[in-house]
Amino acid sequence: MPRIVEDEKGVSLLIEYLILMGVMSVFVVVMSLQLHETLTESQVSRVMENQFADVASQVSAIYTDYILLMPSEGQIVTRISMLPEIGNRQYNLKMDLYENVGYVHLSSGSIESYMGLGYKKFLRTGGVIEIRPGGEVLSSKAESKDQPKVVYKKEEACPFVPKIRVSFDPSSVEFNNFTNMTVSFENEITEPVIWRIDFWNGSSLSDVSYGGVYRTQIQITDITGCTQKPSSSNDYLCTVTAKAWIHNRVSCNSSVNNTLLVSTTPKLSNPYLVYEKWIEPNLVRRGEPFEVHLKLEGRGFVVEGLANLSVVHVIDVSGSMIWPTIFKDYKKTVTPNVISRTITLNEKGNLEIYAYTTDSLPSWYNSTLCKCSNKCPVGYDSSLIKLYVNGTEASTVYQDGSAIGKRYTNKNAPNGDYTIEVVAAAPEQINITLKVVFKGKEILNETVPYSNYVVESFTLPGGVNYKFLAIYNITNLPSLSYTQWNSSWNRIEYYTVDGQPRYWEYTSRLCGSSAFSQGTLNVWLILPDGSKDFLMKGSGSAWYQARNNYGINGIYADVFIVDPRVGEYRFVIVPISKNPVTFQATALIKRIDAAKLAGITFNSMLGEKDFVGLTNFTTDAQRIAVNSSPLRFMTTDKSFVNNLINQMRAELATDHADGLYYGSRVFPVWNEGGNNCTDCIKDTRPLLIMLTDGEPTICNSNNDPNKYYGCFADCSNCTGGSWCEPCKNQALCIANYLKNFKINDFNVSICTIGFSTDISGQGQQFLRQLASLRPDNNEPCYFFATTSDELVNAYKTIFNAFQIAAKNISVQEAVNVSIISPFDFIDARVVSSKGSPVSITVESRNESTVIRLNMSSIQKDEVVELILKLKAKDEAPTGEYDVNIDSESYIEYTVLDYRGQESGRITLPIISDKDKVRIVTGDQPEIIIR
Amino acid sequence: MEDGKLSLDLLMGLSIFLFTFIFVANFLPGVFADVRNEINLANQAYRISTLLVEDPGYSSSWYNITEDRCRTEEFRPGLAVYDLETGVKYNNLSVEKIQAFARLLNNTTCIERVRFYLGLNLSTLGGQVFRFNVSLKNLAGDLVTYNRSVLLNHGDKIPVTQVVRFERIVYLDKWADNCNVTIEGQNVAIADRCVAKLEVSVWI
Amino acid sequence: MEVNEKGQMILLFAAAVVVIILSISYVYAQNVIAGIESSRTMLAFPKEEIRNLCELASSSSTSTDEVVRQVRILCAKNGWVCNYNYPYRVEFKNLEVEYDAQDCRR
Amino acid sequence: MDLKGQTFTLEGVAASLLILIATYTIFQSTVVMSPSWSEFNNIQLKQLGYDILRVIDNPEAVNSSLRGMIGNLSCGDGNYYAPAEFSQNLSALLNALPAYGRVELIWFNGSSIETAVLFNFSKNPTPNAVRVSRLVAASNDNCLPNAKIVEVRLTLWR
Repeated sequence: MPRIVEDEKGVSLLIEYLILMGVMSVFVVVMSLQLHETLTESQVSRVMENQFADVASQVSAIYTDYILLMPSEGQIVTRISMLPEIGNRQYNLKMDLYENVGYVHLSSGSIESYMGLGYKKFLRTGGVIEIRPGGEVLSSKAESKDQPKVVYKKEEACPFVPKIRVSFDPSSVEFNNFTNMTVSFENEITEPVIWRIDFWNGSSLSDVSYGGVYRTQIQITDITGCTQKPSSSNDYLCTVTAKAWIHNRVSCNSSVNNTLLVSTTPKLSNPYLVYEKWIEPNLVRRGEPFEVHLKLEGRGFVVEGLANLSVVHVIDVSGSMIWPTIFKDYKKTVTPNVISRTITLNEKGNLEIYAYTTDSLPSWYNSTLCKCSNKCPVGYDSSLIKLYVNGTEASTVYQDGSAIGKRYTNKNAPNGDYTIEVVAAAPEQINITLKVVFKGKEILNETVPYSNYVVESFTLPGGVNYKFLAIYNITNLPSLSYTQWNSSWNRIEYYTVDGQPRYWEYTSRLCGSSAFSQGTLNVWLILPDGSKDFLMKGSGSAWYQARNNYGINGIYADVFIVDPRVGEYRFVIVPISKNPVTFQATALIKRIDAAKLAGITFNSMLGEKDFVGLTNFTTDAQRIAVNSSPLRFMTTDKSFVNNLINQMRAELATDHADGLYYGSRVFPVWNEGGNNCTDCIKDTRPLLIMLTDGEPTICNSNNDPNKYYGCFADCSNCTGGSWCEPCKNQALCIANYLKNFKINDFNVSICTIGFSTDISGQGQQFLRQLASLRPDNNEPCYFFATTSDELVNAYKTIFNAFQIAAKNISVQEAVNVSIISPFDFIDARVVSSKGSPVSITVESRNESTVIRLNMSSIQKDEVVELILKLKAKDEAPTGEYDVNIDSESYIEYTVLDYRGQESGRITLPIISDKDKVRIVTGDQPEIIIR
Repeated sequence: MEDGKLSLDLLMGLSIFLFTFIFVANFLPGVFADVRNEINLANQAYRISTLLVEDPGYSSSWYNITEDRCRTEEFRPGLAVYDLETGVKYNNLSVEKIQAFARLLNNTTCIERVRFYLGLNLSTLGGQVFRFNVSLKNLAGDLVTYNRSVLLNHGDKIPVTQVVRFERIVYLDKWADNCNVTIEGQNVAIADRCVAKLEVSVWI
Repeated sequence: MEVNEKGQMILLFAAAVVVIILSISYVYAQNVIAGIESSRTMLAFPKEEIRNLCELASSSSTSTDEVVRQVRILCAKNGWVCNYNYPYRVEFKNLEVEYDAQDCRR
Repeated sequence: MDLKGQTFTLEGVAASLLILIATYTIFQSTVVMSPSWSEFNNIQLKQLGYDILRVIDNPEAVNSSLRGMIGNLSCGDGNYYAPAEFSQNLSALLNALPAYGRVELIWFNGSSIETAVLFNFSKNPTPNAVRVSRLVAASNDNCLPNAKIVEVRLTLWR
């Protein structure tokens, strides 16, 4: 065999080496190609799929459980556990919707996996809800401290929040006695509301309300759970909680507390303050407003003894009391109810517009209602309806059978818009038809129920026999021309004083050849007996005229009623054109009648244990016997006194000194025969109320130290016609004596009321000096009244001034409103149930806003409510927030004992568990991964 | 001469090693991680059964959907009785709904809609399509009949491969033919209710 | 000398492969645990317990302080924090789940 | 010399075998039935448990409701006997699963938590049993003193 090389060994070694290397390299190449692929890639991808399936299943399971719990409102959070990385790869988890079907998606590079969750909408009590799945998270988050979570979130926003109120009458009860509980709602209830009252002793009461008021009487026999009032062994504060929520919307709720004062021995119970604070609504969307309520209430008892009054009315019956005074005064703009339609014509052509009605109103438009029968538009004519086309009135009468109204025609109306307005003088509902015909084709034909009137009313309270009621300067009425005054006058009243006659008389117009002319208003006055009076002018001026022989020689009235019935008087006011019109009217009664009314009203406020006496004064004063010896001039029988008040009449000049003196002599404490019985009015508090309309004009000279409490006077220059200084001085002297004189160790209090037209007169100055200081605010107990209302209010104020529960109250309320807080301040207002004045200041600091209230006093059963309007900022984060800064909020007031004596000042912090508000988005629910 | 042989020898050894290894490497995957469908299946079975038993479905009148409307309407079957006042009555199935469900599952287009709205078909996104079958049996294990017709035994045809089944115990709002059980000889109803067993099977 | 070298080479490769395989076994371990979490969630989610509380919260008679107190105690025994009051206010907490509803009704 | 060649071949074979065995031992051994399965059975069982509690709690029925069961529970020398009707229902359901069950009543007696086991349902569970429970507002002063709420706990296993 031939050989290629000689030295075989060397060759073989070389070849061997080469081959070896070759094989190695192949091996390495294969290794590197194969291994990674087969041993890692394919493996990891499978493992990933499985892990993905695991995580997806987890999320899906949680999702399923969520939607099957799905609280109407609330939040569920669940942690997901997932491997931070699979085969050292991270991956991504997310939830989303595909064609309204939710799904979970996991992905890492090219490896993906999906898991369906099902259709997104669900039924729930209160409607359909739509789940919004979403959110995304990276696996690496799994090892961070906030693990990935699945979160369900649903926040409810309310259509309204039922503002429940619970109140007690009386709010202070003796143990074992009864009180009336009233449950009501402050706002309109548009959906059924469930309410529940929890009583102090654990019992509760609950019902469904559709907006009505619920009343019940409860007897206080169980005070378990009531808190004993600090520093008084026999008073208990019993609290009820009232809660209300919309049926099926529990989170739309509100609750208030009310405290009932229960005393085992009310006689020794000191008056005091209770407060209650809450927020309404306590659930708002961003940007929505809400209210913070702080309610202060004066509590206490007026029972046997100390707090009772012995009142003497000292009423001026001088001549000028015969004059008239304003009883009510109206001025308001009446806006007509206008039917307005717009039609558009695309081409020009024949346009006809009809506005008519087929109804008729005989009870309103009727010749017998007319001051001059058959001079007014009889029954019912076309003047009732007014038609305006593009603002201009179309006055053509349209009448067709029973249809009557107005019509507008335009043979070739240009194309464009036409505004049609219809007004009818309809004091009750009628049907009005509006018809539009264009080119013989009806393009509009509608019949709408329509009425067009405003009602104003006032009430003449009972108890007084009013001599007359006159109403004057009513404007814009229709008028009858050529109406002369009737020359014969009718007497209303006539009497003589010291031979001088005193009388009132009135006359009215005669119809003559009168002609009717429309005004811009039709006004009917509906009397308490239901009869209507269609008001008109005569010759453009008033229809009636009245006068007396003591300075008033002509008041011109549109209505004049002699011996008017008590009850409600209603004006029905109908504008007859499309323009707003002013209605005004002024009602008058006699001053003396107003005075009687005021006095009687005051008496009606008194309790049955209060005593009343009566003195009237003019040139001389006289006490009026209302009872029998030894207590001749005082009684607890108010109605008897009221009758006497009713018989008073205006007489002569004015002697305040005499009035005051005899007023004080009414008290049975001066050991005088037949009127000497201090014990009869034991424990009561003496009060003199002097009502006068004038200035001192006369007095009785006195230099006897035993008369007029030693107040001298030389009255030689006082004639009764003009200002009488000696009378003033004497009166002040007497007043001064009385103020320092004690009955039942109360100083005699004097309150004065100036009933006139000129507050600046020196008479008023004098009255102010006469008055003693009010117990509630230490101001002079003096009032000025021009109208009957003011007079009545003056008396009410006097009454209340002797009923106070606390003095010098100052409230500081700090709310969490600032740049950083989630709330904005809108406004603050405060209201007192008895109209007592409250000063309010708002100060915004950089971390809070402080509201301060100041009141001189709060009376028993007076409710003072502070209402702060706040708003959740638009960007406010959702969640629950404290609105108040309790540490800075407090009430401070002067405490009174049961004798009305001041006994120190106390401060109570304002703390409430109901002063939280929750801000929500009110969105559909979402289930998200985060 | 002999030396040459030697190297061949080595070559042989190496190649054997190499081939064995490659062989091993190639069949390893089978040995390694296999895809574990049961995880998905289990969850789906649980999910579907829960949806059916504890949810009234959507909309409130989904069971009025006829076969021709199932394509256009959006709905999700749920068999639980729904009371406007008190809400869902868990585990209390409405016969009316069951019948409707069966009807839909019988229809070839509707079953696909049901599958989609139950979230069992996300193939358009690249997910798996799950097959499922639902049946209602009484405690003895035979299908519940109502007016002598089987109430519910519908869905895809159950194969031999891996199937995950989930059971729920429910009661019907109407009295079916065979929902009583025999206890000590007498034939009674559990808790005065027509108790049955709902089986949901899911596979790929 | 060459001889030894070659032998070692092969063993070396073998070793390398084993190492790789071991590394995969870790991946495989992850595969084995797959499925545990999901099943635990399905097992652990307190759906029924929450519904239970909601039912209790639906009536004021079962929401008296004493009842709620006893419920709290029994919950605590299972390691849950339960709280509810009439009407329909329910709170539930355990390791995985926090449930807090103003109105628990579905 | 010859021997040397042999060894090479042997090493090759040895190495490959080594790998083969390594792989098998590592994986074959661990490829067991996946744990999530046994877990899943528990899920199934637990769910059935809840269903049972729901189904046998029929407010319209007296003894077929948990409340009624507790109310009419009778007890003597440490045993607690549920009304027959209730026991019947429960055992019927358990047989149908099939599964074994244990029923405990747990309540707070004012100072401590107490447990009562129903007489016919007092078997001891296996380790992999599942527990479901339901809080029932009911009372039974002579058997469950001071209880206002009773936890009815059902333990199930197969």
